[in-house]
Amino acid sequence: MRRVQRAVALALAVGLAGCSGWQSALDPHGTDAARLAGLMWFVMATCAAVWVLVVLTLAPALWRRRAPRPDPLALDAPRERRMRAVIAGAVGATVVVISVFTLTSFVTTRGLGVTGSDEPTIRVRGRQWWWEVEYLDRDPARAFKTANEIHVPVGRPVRLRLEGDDVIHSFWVPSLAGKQDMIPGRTNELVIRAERPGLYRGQCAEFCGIQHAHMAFLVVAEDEVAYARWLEIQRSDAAPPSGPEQEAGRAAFLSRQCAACHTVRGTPAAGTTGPDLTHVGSRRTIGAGLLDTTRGAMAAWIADPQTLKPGNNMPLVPLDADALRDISAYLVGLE
Amino acid sequence: MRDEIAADLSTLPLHGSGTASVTWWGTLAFILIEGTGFAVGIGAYFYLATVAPAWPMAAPPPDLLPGLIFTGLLLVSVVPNMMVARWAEARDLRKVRAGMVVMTLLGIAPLVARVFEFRAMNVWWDTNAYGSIVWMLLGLHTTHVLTDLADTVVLAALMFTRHGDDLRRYGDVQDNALYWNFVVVTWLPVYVCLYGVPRL
Amino acid sequence: MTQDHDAGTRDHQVDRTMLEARLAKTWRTDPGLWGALATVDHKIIGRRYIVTAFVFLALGGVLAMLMRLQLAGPEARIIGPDRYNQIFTMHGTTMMFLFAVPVMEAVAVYLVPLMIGTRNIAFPRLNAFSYWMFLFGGLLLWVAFALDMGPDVGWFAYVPLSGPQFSAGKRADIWAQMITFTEVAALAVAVEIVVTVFKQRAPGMSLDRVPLFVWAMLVTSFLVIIAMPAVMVASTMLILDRLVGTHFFNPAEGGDVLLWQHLFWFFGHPEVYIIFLPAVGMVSTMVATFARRPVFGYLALVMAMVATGILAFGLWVHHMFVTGLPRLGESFFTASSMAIAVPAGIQIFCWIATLWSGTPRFATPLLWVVAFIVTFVIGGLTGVMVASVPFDTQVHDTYFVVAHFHYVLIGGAVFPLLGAVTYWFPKFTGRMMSERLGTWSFWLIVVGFNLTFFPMHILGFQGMPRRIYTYQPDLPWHGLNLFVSLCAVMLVAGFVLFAVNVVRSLRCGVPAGDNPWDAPTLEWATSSPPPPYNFAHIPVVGGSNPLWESPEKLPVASGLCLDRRELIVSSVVEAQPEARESSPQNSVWPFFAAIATSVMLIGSIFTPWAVVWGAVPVFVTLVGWFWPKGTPEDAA
Amino acid sequence: MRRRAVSTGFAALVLVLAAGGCQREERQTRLDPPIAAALDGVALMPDRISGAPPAVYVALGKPYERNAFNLAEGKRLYGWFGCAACHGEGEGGKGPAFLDGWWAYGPSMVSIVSSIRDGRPHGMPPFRDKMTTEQIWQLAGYVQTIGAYSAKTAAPGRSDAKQRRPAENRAPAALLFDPGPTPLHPDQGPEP
Repeated sequence: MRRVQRAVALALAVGLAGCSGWQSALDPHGTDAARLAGLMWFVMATCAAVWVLVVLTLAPALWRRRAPRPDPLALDAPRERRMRAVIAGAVGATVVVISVFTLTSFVTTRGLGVTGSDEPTIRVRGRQWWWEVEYLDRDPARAFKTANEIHVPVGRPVRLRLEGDDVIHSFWVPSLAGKQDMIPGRTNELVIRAERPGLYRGQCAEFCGIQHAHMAFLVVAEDEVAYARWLEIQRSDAAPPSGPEQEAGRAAFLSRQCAACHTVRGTPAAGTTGPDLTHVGSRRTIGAGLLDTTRGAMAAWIADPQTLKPGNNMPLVPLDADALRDISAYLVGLE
Repeated sequence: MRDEIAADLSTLPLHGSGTASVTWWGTLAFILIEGTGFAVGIGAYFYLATVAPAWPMAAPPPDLLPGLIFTGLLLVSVVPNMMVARWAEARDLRKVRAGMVVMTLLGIAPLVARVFEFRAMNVWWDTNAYGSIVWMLLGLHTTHVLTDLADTVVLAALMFTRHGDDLRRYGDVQDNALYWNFVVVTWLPVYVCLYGVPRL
Repeated sequence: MTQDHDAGTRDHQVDRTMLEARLAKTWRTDPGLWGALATVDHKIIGRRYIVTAFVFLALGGVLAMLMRLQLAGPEARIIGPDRYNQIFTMHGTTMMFLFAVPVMEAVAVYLVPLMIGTRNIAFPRLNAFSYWMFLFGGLLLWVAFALDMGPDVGWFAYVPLSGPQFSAGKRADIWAQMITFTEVAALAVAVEIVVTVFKQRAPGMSLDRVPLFVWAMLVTSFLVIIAMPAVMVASTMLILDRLVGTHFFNPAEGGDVLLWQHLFWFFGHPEVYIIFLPAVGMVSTMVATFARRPVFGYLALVMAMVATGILAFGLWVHHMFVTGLPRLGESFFTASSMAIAVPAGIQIFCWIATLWSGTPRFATPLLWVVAFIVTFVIGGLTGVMVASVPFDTQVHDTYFVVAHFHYVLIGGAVFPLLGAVTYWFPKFTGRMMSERLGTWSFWLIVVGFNLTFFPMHILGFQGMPRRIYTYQPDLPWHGLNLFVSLCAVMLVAGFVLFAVNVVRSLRCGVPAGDNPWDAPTLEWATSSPPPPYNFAHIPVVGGSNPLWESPEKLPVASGLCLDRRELIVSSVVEAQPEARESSPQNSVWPFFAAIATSVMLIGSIFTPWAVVWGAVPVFVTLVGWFWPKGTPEDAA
Repeated sequence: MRRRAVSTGFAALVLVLAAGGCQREERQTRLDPPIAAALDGVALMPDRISGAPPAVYVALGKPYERNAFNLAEGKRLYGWFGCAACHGEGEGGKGPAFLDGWWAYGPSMVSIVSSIRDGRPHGMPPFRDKMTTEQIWQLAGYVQTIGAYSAKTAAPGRSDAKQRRPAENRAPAALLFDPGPTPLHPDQGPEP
């Protein structure tokens, strides 16, 4: 019996070997995710064993040899009694299994989201179809906004204040923690703690409209030094353009429709409808995880956002080739 | 397979009355459905009241008079209602006819009070969530008064035709009376919600 | 009051041929369009209901294949996001509201009166009305979809996405009003079944002799009665929010978006058991027939179904574990959700015990039962997994859940349903289905199903969320997605083969005879297909397995009138005969009433005043429906 | 056969009911740049009050007045571009009201588009450089809806926000607006 169980567990493990990746619940790199993965493996192994037991009982029930029974109503009383006892035992075993599951899941839940006292607090607002990220600070002047990329220090809990701006979204980075909904009119909290430096992908898990599929973000876990440096850079205003191309890009950005929706701190652009672009060049992706931040991708995105991500809120702004080149150069340069 | 006569049912009545009537059971089943609907509505009322910081939201509590009149009329109507049911059981056509006319009038009268009740809520359905749930509960109950009134009117008309003096009609009258009692009984918790809870 | 009709001809006064001719005339359905619209025969309506539901299954299946086509590769552009969202919404809505629930009720509409030995369902005109409402609701949804105004907010239509601000136009209203149509239809059937089972059982069929499928439908009907009002209240609130500006779900004016989820899942979770319990009843019936012994643990099975029905109302929050509700409350719902494993376990154990101690005969229906047990146990166990709060936070709204509920709904309900169709096909049509084609389609479907849906568990662990119209190439999902899409073709091939089998067997299947499987329940005591009056004489029941207890002769009751539609009303517990009640004549008014109601409901999507002017024709048609026509059926 | 006859009849009924619905519900997320350019060619009369809409707008079936999705988008733009700062929720403020159904430059789409795009005297700034042509048309369609005397079926419902006036799909503007004892807006209108 045990050998069979082990074989099944092994088969499952092989089947799930593909589960590693930067967005996988079974490839944990966060404290909570690791606890969850432990629970999941335990529950799945037990359930697999139960299933095998059921099938192993069913098979002989179907195929064992037996004497013919001409009268369907003739029942063997002692055997009926025996079966009743076996079933009572099986029901008892079921009760034990689900009690153990209930207890373990209760204990696991209590161990989730353990925090210290001075962890950084980040407000994440789900918006159709991107993530507004605001690093809060006791000194409001030191707070800043960014989008679609969250940097966290390794080994330290980080408190996320989750809010829904328009419809319900769900914040989920499988490698770090379980998901939590972002609900308009309510605030939810989630504490994450990355155990290893790395890039972890997250994605909206609650259907939120036409571009639910393209609403991803990255969590960048880095050591304290890198994290502190990143914070300083993000707090600062946008770098001035270097070179004539970027200079022209900035001018075009400010005079065209872009500035009505986007903020670039240190310039007159102060729109809040779209993501803050002050340091967009330092982010790894654009369009909420849609494309890598390269000049080409940036130009493609600006030239035709409705083909790349149909239905998103960025309009197709008619730009001539020069303006397109200049603006994308400018934006990619905003590191 | 051959049929073998094992019982003779020729002496059974041609129609079952009371609990032997399928329409009585059907009425009961619909009462269960609609009772659940009311329970869900009242549940939603308390849910919204719990979520809200203040209840009622930005509105004075409802005025009492029209609601009192409505409730009084409903409670009064229970007496003739029960009498009609009893007369129907006794198959007293003359009294049932008179009773159905009275019940028709007693169905219309509370509706008049109900019109003023909507006004007395001191809130519109689109003012806030409190107004919405209040209007919905009132509307839900009004629908029930209306449907039962329609049923009463048609039955009253039937009682004056050649179809009136019939065991089935008497059964219908009793079922209708049962349903009206249900309409009265469901009003009581709704009444407590609408008028009592905002004054707590 | 008159006793005139009592003087009419009685069944013991004529010979068999005359008896059958007279009954056939009394219970007939007129030929032609008018007759078809006016019929109240539960078998004709049940057949229509089943066929229509399977048409919706096919349509929903086409949508599923379109989704699999789009998801076969990353960033595919075969279907745009707007259409895709409509498609997955339509798929879920069609499968749940237009296939799964109606088809189970439809089978019951056909079988319950036969299984309990009566001549028609209670409230047969309501039954006709119910079918038309169901059909019109389905047409509303699908015509809207064809016009590019199909709902695109998911079958769960969460606010605020489905609310007035984020869902422009009438798409969400059509979804919400389709709910009203199908719920009216479902509630009507539930009432009929409850009353039929309580009051129309054959003399002697006390509650402990009621066939298990009938018990299952009784519990299911109570679930429908208590669960469906919640979703009707919710969808009404949604329409009001969208049309007349109420604030039920507007947090800025004191509403709450989670109210929707509570109301929806208070209905939505019992909905699963509304689909599953009838399947349980089918399995219990088929297990007994093909193991050739009475099912083991009759009382335990009944209690398990009742317990499932009660527990079903204490689980809804497990759909809301990640909404940020208090942890302690969530733990309670973990416990109650896990507890449902106990009645489910009891049922599985009893079926295995029945097979163990019986003599299994491997006809196609039994194959389906075996596949059901093997597959459903997987779905049940993954259900236990998602009942655990911490586990659920990782798999909620991922493909793991997609896999889970397809295992429960297809493995747990569609497999038994296909078995049931094969099993009762001879009763419905008089012909057997082909065993050869049946076995082929069985293997194609079972293997295709598992290959299609098992990998979705893994996709869920790999972080693939539900309801996405595409995914990016750098995610490790495309291999499995392509595999799943290819295997889905196999699954579809199985279903197509099943349909071919049905059509072929209809035309040239082997004639079945009354009781081809040597089954014990009453529906096999009459001819195949049954005559309009079901039984020439109402049977008298002396045990739980009447046809096994007395294989040669059927004890029956005599003394019923032949010139009016007459059946027996009996007491609730003991089934003592109480009256020879009449059953209503054919009438076209239910059809008119359904049209009037549809006009009112569809009108109210566009203006609230439709409720006012639309009520007038509804009232008129209802008066036409209930006004006595002076037929013998009015006699009392 | 019989069922087919019935369902065809019903389908026909629904088709008739939904005849306008088809177009009203379509969601065009990407407007081809040439069409956008053509839409930009609004020909105003010399008094800048009225004029002819571009031929392409009529050929498209006036989507910005009839299409529910465009109207809803217009409503979002109304919020995003700060229209409420001057016009309130339609009741007016620094800028004129829309709810009263009284239009200083006439109620035609052409006028409204032109007002938004090019601005007007007395403080209405041009949005030519802030919004795209498609957005301007969407917003204009919505603004026209605010003051409509009979609510369009395609008009948006209420927002998930504090309610200041009944939603656009409800009662006509005239009923919702109380002009008071003074005559209507003598101060508004084109330059004399």
